[in-house]
Amino acid sequence: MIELVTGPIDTQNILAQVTSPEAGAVVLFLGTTRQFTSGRETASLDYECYHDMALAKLAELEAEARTKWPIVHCAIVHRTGHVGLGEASVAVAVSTAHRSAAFEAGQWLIDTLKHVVPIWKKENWSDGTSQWVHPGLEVPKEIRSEP
Amino acid sequence: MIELVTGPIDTQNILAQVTSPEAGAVVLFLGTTRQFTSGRETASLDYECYHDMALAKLAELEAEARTKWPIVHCAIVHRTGHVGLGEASVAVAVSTAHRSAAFEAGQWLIDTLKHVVPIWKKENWSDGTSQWVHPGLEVPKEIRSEP
Amino acid sequence: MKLNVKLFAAARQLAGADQLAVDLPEGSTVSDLRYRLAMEHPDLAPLLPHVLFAIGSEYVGDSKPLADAMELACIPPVSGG
Amino acid sequence: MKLNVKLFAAARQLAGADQLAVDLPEGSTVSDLRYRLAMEHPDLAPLLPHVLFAIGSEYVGDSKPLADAMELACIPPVSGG
Repeated sequence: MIELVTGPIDTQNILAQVTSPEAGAVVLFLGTTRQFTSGRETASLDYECYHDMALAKLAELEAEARTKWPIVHCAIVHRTGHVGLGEASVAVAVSTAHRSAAFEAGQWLIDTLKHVVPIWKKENWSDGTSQWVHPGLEVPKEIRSEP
Repeated sequence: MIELVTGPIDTQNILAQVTSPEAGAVVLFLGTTRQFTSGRETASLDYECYHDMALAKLAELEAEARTKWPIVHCAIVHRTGHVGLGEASVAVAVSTAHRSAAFEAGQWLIDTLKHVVPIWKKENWSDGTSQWVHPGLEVPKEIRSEP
Repeated sequence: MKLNVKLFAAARQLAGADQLAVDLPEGSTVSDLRYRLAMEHPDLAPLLPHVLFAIGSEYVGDSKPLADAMELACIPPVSGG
Repeated sequence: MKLNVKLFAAARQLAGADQLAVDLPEGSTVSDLRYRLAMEHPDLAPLLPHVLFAIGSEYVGDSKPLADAMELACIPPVSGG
């Protein structure tokens, strides 16, 4: 199950999708909005994606993970748009026969997702400024929130 | 949150308990009942525990994990009694600021739980026989289900 | 001195009881308890080399001295999870 | 030949547009596109050395030949998750 959603991520549905009598282990990872980063306060996040390519890359990630680990079911759901404090922006869930593969595959999926899937995060800081996050790059300048 | 429960594990409540604006990552592990083990078919499981000691050991696990990783919230819930195919017998959830600690702590908690917490699993095989599972031990004999 | 030993899982099933009363001489240890249980309950004997004992919520070693009226638990290899 | 380049995140914000039309000579490559964008859109210039380009759903290298009417996407370093 690969999805881009604009509202809250339905973790119950995700767990139901991956749970199976073929699997003895389920690992679910949620990435949630943290309030403080190096002492600076976040008010919320906004995510933007290149929709069709993001879906294609997520499907490639699942396919590649299935060549590395004996995955029973896999679900990757990313939220776009506005995400409040403490809310999940991404969910990765994997079920496998044995638990070590589920942990490894889950971690590989989220690590790789963060490097290759065309999705971008904008930090809306509590001081009213906003900033697109482009890892490895000095973001050109701080700018007021876009309208 | 440390609990021994006799009915289905409430994963939504567990996720709600561990999610926090202080955390950027949540890892939930579920151990679920697998239908086939080395080609042999399981119909269901029964879990038995030494209740007070199991709770004490689970609390010790959480305390030890908190010395190893900067855990924001931790939940460990084990189900006892009868557990059907595909259902979860155990849930371990951890939230941390960054994801690698959540994966490591989650895996350590379930690995260690399986070695030290006085809980036992009985396989109810599809052929009608039952067998307590005692790792590293030839189980004395196969016996019909207890009444 | 009189002790009570709780049994679980295969130990309970093999003994046909969820606890056993054991009478041991003063100064006995967990090691003596293990030996006495094997003598008095031959069905349990194959399991006993592999079990741990606990007092309260703590595992105790074979050299642990026992005292009258103690409650122990016989913990066969665990399989939770 | 005429190309269309979709922009995202800081690239979109710096350019003030979510896509740009670019006119390049026949035989141009992604490298030429990167250079032309920097010339025509100075606000984007600091970002361009760090972006990838994609055609369809595939990242393409700087030597990739371009063709008339292609749709490309300019992909600044991603930050999903």
